[in-house]
Amino acid sequence: MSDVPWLTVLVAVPLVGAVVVAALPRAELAKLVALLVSVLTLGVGVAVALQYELGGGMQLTETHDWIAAFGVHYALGVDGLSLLMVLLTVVLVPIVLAYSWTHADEGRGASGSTRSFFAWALALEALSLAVFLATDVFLFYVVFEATLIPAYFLIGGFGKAGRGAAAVKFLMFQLGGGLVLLGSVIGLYVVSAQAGEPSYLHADLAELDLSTSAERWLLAGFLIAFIVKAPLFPLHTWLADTTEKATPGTSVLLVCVLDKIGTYGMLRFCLELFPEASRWATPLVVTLALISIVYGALLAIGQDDLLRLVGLTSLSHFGFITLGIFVFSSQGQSGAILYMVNHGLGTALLFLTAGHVIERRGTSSISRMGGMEKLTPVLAGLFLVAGLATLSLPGLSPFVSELLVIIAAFDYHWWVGAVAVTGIVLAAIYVLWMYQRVMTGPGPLAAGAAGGAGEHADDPARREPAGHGTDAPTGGTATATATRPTTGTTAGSSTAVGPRDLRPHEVAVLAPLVAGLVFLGFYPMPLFDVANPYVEDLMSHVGVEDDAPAVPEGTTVEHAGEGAH
Amino acid sequence: MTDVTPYVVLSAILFSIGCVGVLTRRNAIVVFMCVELMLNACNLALVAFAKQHGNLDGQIAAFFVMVVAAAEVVVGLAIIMTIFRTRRSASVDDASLLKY
Amino acid sequence: MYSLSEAAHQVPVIDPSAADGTFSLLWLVIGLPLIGAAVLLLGGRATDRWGHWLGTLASVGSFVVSVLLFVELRGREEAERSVTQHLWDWIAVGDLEVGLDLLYDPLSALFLLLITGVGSLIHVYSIGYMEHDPRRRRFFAYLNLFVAAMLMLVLAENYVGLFLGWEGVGLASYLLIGFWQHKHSAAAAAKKAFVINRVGDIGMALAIALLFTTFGTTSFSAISEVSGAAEEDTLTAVGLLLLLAACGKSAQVPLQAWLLDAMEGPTPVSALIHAATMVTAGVYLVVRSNFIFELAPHAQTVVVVVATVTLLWGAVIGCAKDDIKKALAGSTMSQIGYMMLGAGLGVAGYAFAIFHLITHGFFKANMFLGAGSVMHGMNDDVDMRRYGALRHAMPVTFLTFAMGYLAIIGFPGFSGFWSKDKIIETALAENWVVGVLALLGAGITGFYMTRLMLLTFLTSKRWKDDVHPHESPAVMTVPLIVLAALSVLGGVLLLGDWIVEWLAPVVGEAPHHEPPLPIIVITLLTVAVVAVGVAAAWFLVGRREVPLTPPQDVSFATRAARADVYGDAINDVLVVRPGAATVRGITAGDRTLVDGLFTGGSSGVKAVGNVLRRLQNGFVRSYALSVLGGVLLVVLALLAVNLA
Amino acid sequence: MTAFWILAPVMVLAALGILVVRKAVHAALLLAVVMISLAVLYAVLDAPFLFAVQIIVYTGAILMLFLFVMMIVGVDASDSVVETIRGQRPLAVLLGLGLAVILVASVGQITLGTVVGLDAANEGGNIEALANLLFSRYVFVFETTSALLITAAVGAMVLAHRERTGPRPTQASRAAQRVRDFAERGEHLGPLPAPGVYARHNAVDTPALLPDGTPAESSVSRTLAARGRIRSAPDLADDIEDVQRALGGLPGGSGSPGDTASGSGHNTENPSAAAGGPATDGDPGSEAPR
Repeated sequence: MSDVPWLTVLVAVPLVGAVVVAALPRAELAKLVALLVSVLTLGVGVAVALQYELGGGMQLTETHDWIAAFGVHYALGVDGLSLLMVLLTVVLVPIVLAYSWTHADEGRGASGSTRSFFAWALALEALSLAVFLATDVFLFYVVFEATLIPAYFLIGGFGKAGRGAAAVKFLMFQLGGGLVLLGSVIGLYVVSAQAGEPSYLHADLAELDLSTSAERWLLAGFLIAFIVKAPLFPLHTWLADTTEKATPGTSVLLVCVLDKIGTYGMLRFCLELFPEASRWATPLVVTLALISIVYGALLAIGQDDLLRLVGLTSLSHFGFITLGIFVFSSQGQSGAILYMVNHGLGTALLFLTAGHVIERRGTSSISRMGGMEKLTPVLAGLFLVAGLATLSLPGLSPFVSELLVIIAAFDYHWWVGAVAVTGIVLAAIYVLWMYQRVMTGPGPLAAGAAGGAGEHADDPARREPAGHGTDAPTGGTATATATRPTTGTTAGSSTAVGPRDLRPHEVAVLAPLVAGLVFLGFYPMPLFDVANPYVEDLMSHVGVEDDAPAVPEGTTVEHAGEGAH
Repeated sequence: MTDVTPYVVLSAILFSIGCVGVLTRRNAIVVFMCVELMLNACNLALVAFAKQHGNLDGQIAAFFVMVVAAAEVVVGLAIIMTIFRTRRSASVDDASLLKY
Repeated sequence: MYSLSEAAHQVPVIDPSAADGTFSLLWLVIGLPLIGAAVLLLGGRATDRWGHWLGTLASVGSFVVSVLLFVELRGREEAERSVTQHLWDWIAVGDLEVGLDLLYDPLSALFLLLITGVGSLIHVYSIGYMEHDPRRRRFFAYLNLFVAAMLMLVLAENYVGLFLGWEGVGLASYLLIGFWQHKHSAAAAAKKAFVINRVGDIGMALAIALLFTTFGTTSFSAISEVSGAAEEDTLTAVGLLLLLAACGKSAQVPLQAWLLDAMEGPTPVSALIHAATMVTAGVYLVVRSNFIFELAPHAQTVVVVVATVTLLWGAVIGCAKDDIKKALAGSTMSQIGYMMLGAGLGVAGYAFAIFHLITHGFFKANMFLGAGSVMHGMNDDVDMRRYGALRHAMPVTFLTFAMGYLAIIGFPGFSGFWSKDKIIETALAENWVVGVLALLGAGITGFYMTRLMLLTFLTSKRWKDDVHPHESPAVMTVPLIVLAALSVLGGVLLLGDWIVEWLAPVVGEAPHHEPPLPIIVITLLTVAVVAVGVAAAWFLVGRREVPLTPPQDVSFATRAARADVYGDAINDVLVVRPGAATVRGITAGDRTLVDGLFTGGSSGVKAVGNVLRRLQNGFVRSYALSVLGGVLLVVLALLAVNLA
Repeated sequence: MTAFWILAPVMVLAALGILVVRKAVHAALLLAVVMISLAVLYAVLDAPFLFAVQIIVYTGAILMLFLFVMMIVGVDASDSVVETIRGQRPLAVLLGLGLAVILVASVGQITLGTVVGLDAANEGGNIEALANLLFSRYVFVFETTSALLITAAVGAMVLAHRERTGPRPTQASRAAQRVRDFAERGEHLGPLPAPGVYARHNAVDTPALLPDGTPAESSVSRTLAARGRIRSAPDLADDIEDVQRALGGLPGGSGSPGDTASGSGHNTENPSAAAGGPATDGDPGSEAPR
């Protein structure tokens, strides 16, 4: 164990940064400091990763007594699962902050200022990291609830009209889940105290010998809280409202980082602390996950608000993650862990590009968009990459995880796999239909540009049947003038030549996400190296083994006369 | 020595009467008087118990109650005056804005 | 109905050796076009000027490597003609270990040549065809991406790797169909193609899952070794799932609806993707999975049924289309039906399926590019009713197109004659119903292709005077000439049953099987049926005046054919409309019912609060009364506790 | 115990009286009765110091304060008999009775044992004993009460203080204000006419008469007007006509109401019109000098 308490440093840097940023006098300075702090946190996160030994269980642990009477500790530690979540968090936050450099002021009300957005984002990062690192259940509970504070202010302070109500709804759901969780946390104390010295340390609790009913009741509390957080089918309605009203940056922090706490908790607490009860609850959870996959995808297809749509795709994805966790096979669980990382990258890219699109069009209503591709090809390309990641195209990282989950689900029961796999068709529909309506078509200014601008003089419009081409100039200008007032409401971003494409620095912000998606799509071994040892430990702790294949390799077959004849 | 029970009973009765007064009277000043009545009833019990136990602490407590009552009356009456100035009324029912 | 050959035959085991020497260049085949695509996509406008050259160069380079590899492979012993190259570990969890592995064997070797060869020609052609498009660089990037993905598909050593290529070509197809995104129809067609392909992917994903649970691996070589030990039901299920995937990619009924719409893409795309290569991936999949299908006769039966239906379905559509590209697309669908039929016939048909696939790649690419050349000269008009007598205006196009035409109808001596004949022959040998239907299909092919030929190049001039048909530049005609030559000469592959023997290590060798009729009779019969079709077209189309607008008072069959045999209508009624209704219902239900759980709860709390807040009446004396009540309760409780 | 049995009924009755009397002053007096009785009981209970303090502080200071405030608020202020909050009174009585019953019952239940008595504690004198306690064990509490008292005093001052919101008006500003009021609302500009100026009587309850013979109501104190102790104008008008008739000099119609003091003979002929005020100041209702 090294002398430097790396994990405490990892949590403390953004936390201190948040306070400093909140106290700074000028918004510009605050932005810069916040970005630097988040990059510093990234550095610390990388340092932690470098010291991590693959397959070494819980590492870099720090344990100090906090409330001795209840056996509560300030205990941090990192294992394979935590490490991936931590890295995801520290990577996403600088990207969100850099993205928000120019977007934080969007639609903010009296309750928010640019500076406070950055401060709250850093606070959220610190608390999320603490959640992923806590190895004491009580400490976990405390920071789990504490994440709601910055999240509430981020949702309520920044975004569209109606964000206040969305923030309250978010808070109600989360507090409701947290309340149930509190019940189980207290219950854990009771059983722990009955067994001897009370201790909230995760390692001690995992050793507890619980009665069947106690284990099931305790599991129920944890599971409900995490199902609200993740979210799964009946408890998902906060997600859509929140993502619709909040800024894309907030949504990234919320969906890609914060919601991971739900699935993280399922692995860390439900499975590790209550293995038998978890297996008992499997049919219910698997059913909910399947419903979420299909239901979320169908809902996403029916949405008109771009951000709401993106938010609801996550419902489907969280269904996949939960499914992978609860089918109890190494493919499923490694797949779920990878899915958490990949979903973080892919959905972040989708949210941020959608944010760019909305900024350029001044509306988030899909039915009022169209034709962006011609004017903003780079943005369209990134948007498409994000969409393809969402639909798990092979070659992008989500494919690997989704395939693993589908295989594991199929292994669990063939019809589970069959239901889950419909998600890939529905995903194609919502992603491509969204892309079609947002990006393709003649668009608001395309006709005018084709008639006038030199760049488009040789437009392929000429390849259209002749009847279209002849009246294009006159009809085109009329369309252009008619639609300009609506796009003009984009508050300066829309000039006379229409929405501008992404500028280099905006591309640079998104580039790491794209690079990550492609690299991990073709070479996900780094993730497997970290996740697999954890999954092996978990599987042996839970006491399950992978099903052996019906026909193992090396079976000798006589190659004559097989078949029905 | 004589029994102090009657004193305590008297104290209880006075206290109850004070309570009812607070609940039924609407003139703020009279309500205040009823509060004073309750305080005095308590004092009587304290003094009686001091005698019962042969211990002066009860008297000291009664003394402090008086001091605090004096302070309370000063502030309370000032508040009543201020309210009366602005609302032209000393009825506690008129100050009922803090409601649903 | 259909029965597998009684004779015992052997499912060949894929037993590759590690790549060395020239074969270590295998990755380069995929790498070159991939690098080309990456450079062109990331390079932005800086690469606009020379992008198309880079793209073409990458494809040609890939072709050169393919040829080198092919020569090397031919030099080897028959048993050693299977090489694998492990690039890196891709997925490794528990028992599931998937490497990014490449498998180079006689089957992939042929595909490599076809893809890179035809692909390179189409690249060259596109330089001319897309010359005036401001986004030509992107077009070439997408083409390169497609070539790389298609090569990945045919080189993959396991089903997951194949899936990677499978989806990669789907993506490239999506991008290229929707290349002119400003047209709503193009964007919609692209989406439709991708979504229908995704339906097929359900089969692929589930097949991979089932293969893994059954065999614990997804590698071709490992599965082929032990496939005989699996239960037949399992293998049938795998076969059907793979067939579903193949139906999506190869536009087989019932997932055929996207192919006609896909003609929205630029014509070289139609030639490369929707005629020569990608759409035949389904055939490749079935042939590659021969170790499954051979042991799952029921699955094979379904393949044959699907193939037969499709070959007629596509042929019927091809008869009624006035859009030259759509007529060709219908023909493609039909021809892939032939290939599928061949693949479904088992060991006897695999080699011929691949043979027809290759010759079809030549002549159909040739004809699509010819159609593109025609459109190029006709101001992008695609309506054949406004063509006519173009043989004078564009002689090279006409001649090359004619070669393709003769090849597809199976004119004796041309490549299509050899390949299609063999499939019909085998079909007749295996099951006479299927054989007769395939024969009928050949006749219809003769009809619709003759009709197309007549409408376009022969008959009388019907184009307006402001259209000036002209021959295309050399950069476009040279590929046409090369492909025409290949269309004519493709039959040489069958010389001495070369292709059958070449593929034998992969697909096995069929025992000699006597057809019900002498081969020469079958051949003559086929030629006769085709001749009837050609003659019918001559009498119905060639000898009459062609109206500029299609006549409306036509038979039900024609109307059905014009409506793609109601493929879209069926999808609409069965899937789209119920789906849309479901989505609407769920969207509304989510807002009301599911969210109602929350909003209902909160309004319940609010209602209770509304009642309870009445207690806060503002009267201090009321509050004091409550306090007194509370005091009484507390005192009583204390007394009760103390007295109890 | 004699004192107790005499005083206890008195105290209870007086306390009950507080509940029912309508006037606050009566309630205060009844409270005084209770408090003085309490003081006596303190004395009986061996608490001579508290006896003194009770009388000095409670009855002397606190009750006086009550009365003082009552004078400010209005000595007449009395409650209406009608209870406005539904159910308040019966519930209050019920609960109060309940409390009394419970308390009395529970006190009655307990046997307190023998009374120790304060003889030992008061040996060196009650006041000295209290002082010993107060300045040793309770010294901190004692000091705290001093802080409390000071705070209360300051608090009362702050609460009762009326803040001046504008600058103190000067004579000039008042004069300017009067002219402004006259200009805007036509308020009377000059001093009010003295009563009885043009009347035969110059008593305070007799309004002055204007030159046209109408009475000037504003010349009489409002208090007198409110009490109805004012002599009616027609009476006075009759008087004037009598006088005129007695003098017999003037024809009835010449003194038209519109005719203002313009140098006609009225002023000079009336010996009692010594003061020239009304003439110079102008009649009420005349045009303002603009």
